[in-house]
Amino acid sequence: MNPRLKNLYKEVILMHNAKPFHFQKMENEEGMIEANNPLCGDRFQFFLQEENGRITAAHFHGFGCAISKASASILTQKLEGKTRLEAQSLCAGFLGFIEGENREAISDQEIEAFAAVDEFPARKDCAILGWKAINDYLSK
Amino acid sequence: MNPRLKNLYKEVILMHNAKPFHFQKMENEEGMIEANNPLCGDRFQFFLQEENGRITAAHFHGFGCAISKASASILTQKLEGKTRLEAQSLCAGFLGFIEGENREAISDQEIEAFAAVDEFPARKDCAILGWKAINDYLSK
Amino acid sequence: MTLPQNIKSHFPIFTHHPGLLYFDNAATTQRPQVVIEAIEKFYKEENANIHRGVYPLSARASQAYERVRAQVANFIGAANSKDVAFTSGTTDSINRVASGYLKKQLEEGDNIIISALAHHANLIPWQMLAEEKKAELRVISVDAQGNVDLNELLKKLDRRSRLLAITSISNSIGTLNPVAEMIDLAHRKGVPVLVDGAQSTGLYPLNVRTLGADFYTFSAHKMFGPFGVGVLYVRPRYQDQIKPIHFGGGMIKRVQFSKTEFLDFPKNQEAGTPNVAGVIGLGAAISFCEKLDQVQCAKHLKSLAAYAKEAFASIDGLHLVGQPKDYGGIVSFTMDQVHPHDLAQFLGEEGIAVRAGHHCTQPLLESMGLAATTRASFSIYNSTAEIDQMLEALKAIKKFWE
Amino acid sequence: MTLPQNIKSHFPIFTHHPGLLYFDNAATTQRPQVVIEAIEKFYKEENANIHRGVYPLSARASQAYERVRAQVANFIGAANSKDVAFTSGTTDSINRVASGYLKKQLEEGDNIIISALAHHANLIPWQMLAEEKKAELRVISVDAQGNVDLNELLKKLDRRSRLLAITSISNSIGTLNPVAEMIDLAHRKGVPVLVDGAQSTGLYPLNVRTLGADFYTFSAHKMFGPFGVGVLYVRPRYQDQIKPIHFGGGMIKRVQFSKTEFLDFPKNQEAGTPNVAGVIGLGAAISFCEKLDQVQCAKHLKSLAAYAKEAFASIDGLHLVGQPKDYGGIVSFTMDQVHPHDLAQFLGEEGIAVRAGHHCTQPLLESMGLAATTRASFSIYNSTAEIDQMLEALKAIKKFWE
Ligand SMILES: Cc1ncc(COP(=O)(O)O)c(C=O)c1O
Ligand SMILES: Cc1ncc(COP(=O)(O)O)c(C=O)c1O
Repeated sequence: MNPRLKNLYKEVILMHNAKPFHFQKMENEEGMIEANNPLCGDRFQFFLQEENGRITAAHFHGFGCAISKASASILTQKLEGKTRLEAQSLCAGFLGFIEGENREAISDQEIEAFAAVDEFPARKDCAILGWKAINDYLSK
Repeated sequence: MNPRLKNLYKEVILMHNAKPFHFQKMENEEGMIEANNPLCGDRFQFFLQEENGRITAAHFHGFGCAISKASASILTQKLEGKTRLEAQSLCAGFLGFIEGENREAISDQEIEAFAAVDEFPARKDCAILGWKAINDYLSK
Repeated sequence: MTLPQNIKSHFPIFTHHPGLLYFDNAATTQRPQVVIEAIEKFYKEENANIHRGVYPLSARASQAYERVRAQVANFIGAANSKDVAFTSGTTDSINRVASGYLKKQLEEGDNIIISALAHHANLIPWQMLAEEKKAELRVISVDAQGNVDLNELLKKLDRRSRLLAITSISNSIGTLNPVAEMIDLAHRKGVPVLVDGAQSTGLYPLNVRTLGADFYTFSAHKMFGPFGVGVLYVRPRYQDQIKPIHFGGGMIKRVQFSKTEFLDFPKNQEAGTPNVAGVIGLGAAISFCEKLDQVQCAKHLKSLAAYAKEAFASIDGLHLVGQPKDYGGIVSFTMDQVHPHDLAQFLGEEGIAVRAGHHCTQPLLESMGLAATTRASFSIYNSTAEIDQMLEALKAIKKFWE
Repeated sequence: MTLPQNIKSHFPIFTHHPGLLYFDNAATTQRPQVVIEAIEKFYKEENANIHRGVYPLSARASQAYERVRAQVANFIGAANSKDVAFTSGTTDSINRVASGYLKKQLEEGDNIIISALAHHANLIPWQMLAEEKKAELRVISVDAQGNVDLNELLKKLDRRSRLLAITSISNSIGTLNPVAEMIDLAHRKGVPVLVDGAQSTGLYPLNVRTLGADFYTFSAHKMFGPFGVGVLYVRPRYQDQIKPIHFGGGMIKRVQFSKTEFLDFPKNQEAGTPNVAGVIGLGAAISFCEKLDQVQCAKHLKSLAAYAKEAFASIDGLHLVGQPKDYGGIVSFTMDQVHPHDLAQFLGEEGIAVRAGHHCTQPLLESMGLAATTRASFSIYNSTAEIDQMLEALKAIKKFWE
């Protein structure tokens, strides 16, 4: 396989795409957050359960490419256990990371996997799809 | 003077422009025919007096370039004394002439002067301004 | 020139990207040298605004602009160059018919008919108008293969139908619609028809008069011409009824502060400085198409699609989306386990340009239970050998994702 | 590059027409080599549609397109590239504000204020809207010299004023308006302002934010860019209130047969395939302008106009039309006994390109008792030596017509 592609479709992304974390439709409609890429039709729903300002469980469901699905899976996993503020800082950090900021400061292997979208700017929107939606939700 | 221009602005055109025939505003509003070039703002009014289906007098007035004014002047002069049918055939003949038809058949010096617009297609509209309006009026 | 072997050499993009397999022609075609040169030559040697400039450059530009209008009219089979307005594209053309013509006709309780194959450009304008006017938007559904059902059209047409808006070729799944028959059905009920010819104009035989289209729209950029130029043909009997929706210079008889009188169609549609160089480029594109044999081209595109369908369907887990009876050079498909975007990305890295997404036909795909497909769309410079290459790439991708 | 001596050599038209005196820049400027090349290169080497194509050509085209948006924003002083929508020209931009924004705001008895200097593109849209909504179109008159009267503006502004639409430089008689002051007066009464920057953008200092413009519009083709592209800047606070008036692909969040959700500004203004190559060309034109010193350019244009005014006025029977206090590089005049068209024809034959007519400001000229003028409009490649040549030609023409 083309090495550029190999760099984009890293093991961690393929794995999360194939076996996404908490990939499941939930009942709690009121807590549902839509993430939607209008240009390609990709769409995920996130379901957060919160208790005392802390996210106790996160699930997601929907349809998207490997990049967006893996990134949503990683997001979901990382959200669990975080306070709203921590979650916001997590999302903001990831969004910045994709834009090329703070590359040295981040040492999370799963997040670092997405550095490859630098070479595929058309896929940036895929990488941030869920993160942007959750960030917007938490900032409201 | 540039010979192409000299060919366009022939003696007969300059003369009719300087001393147009029956260039005068008339009272009979109901017989007034508007000729109007929206792109340049040129506008003439023609006033026909008719008796028993014959044009007994023709006048015109307004604002336009030398080509359109001279051609309106020649038109006005030629209209007098014609029946409606003759006038229509006159106009149709001139409009055809400007489009390059029947060049040999026409031996009227005043009309022939306008053959030069062939080289200045942007001025065709000037040459036919009055003729088209009168033709439209007579065809109604 | 009836599809000569060296057709690719007319398109500079393939000189610069020798390995490129360009299969995104439904989005935009590539431009031949003659079109690029016409635009370049205009800007370098002939550039001026039109609208009654009398100096030689402007007079010539005005003539050239109007010559293209006559050329377009002749190419599409219109009787008169006055039947043709220049717009900025198909989307613009359709919106003008919606806001400039149909809006004045439509009353509460009337209906507009479209087909489920409609591109968003031939759907949303009608939807918004129907909503505003409390009219009904009726959608002719397609069968599982992607064919429109003429019986359903017949049932949906009634006394309150004010327009049928259809698509010559579905840009999404390739269906070639029986446009002439559909027009005939509508006309029998006295309903005018708009034809979105974006996907067929240039490479398919066309005569708007024998077809009977009342409104016909297309884009230059999908037929080898430049971006930013389109055409709106209006049948003479409707020309008085299509009002301008944009106002500015070049379209007026007389302006006063208190009121304005407009010129007639088509000039009343061309407010402002037109895309003069773009129209010149469209003229060059039509000259290019005039040298082609449209019957041949249509055959070529269909045979490429047929070849690709058979080849791709041989891959286990690859599903063709839409298997219409008649079709153009467009093949849409999905592959199990591989999202269309990932697939397009992998193909892209192999130099194969295909598009992934809903192709601006979101409701159609949704009705098929899909959010997106991968689409290969062909033009005259594509070949079965290229399709073979794509087949190999698809097989390799499938292997990787398994 | 601050108006170097060899500026003409950047414009291929002058290589092909060495004797050409091009004084029709208010209609459209000439294009520098870098702009023509950018378009050519795009079509030859980089051509693809945008809108989320993932293959390399399309991904790069999408990036290039968005880069120009950022470049435009930066060039005009907008805070964010999201404040800038691409349109097909000034006329298109203004119509979008009329139909997409003001239409929803305007009620019976409200008023819209324009000045008598308005180009038809900045007049008819408001006139049509006022008529539809039974609102009033108020026109600030100009004095005999062609200056707008700020006192009159102040008097016309009231609680029912919903928009002030003004022009940076009159394309017809050259008046350079005190736009900042006019905006200030309007803002004090809470009235938003649209600035038609068609004649000034590119060669005059501009910062839409310090200027305070709420809507700012211009055309690429009047600032060395291609035909068919324009810009609509909308100040953030009004972005939610400007609705799309054209519908199609590329502007949607979600489409169903029953309803559609749209993207936000600016994407909601860009329905359909955009003029990608045109936008790339605009980018090259802005790069060209970025290398110029706008303060210098404005000075140069004014000094050319001042020189021409003095020279031409020395001819007996030649009358300058408009003698505004401040002005751009535009001189309008009439000559006794010679109709403006005949004059332009004679000049044209001498290789001098000027425009004759009402310059899309018919009511302004009518208020001055004129149907047409001859207009010379300058750009950076013009010189006083060229004006001297025109002066000689004018004298010869006068002689001929006497
Ligand atoms: C002052 C002014 N406003 C608006 C326009 C309209 O611009 P366009 O024709 O490019 O839409 C022009 C040019 O014709 C102009 O000079
Ligand atoms: C069938 C169809 N209709 C309309 C359009 C819209 O054309 P444009 O984007 O050139 O306005 C397209 C192309 O996107 C199309 O394929």
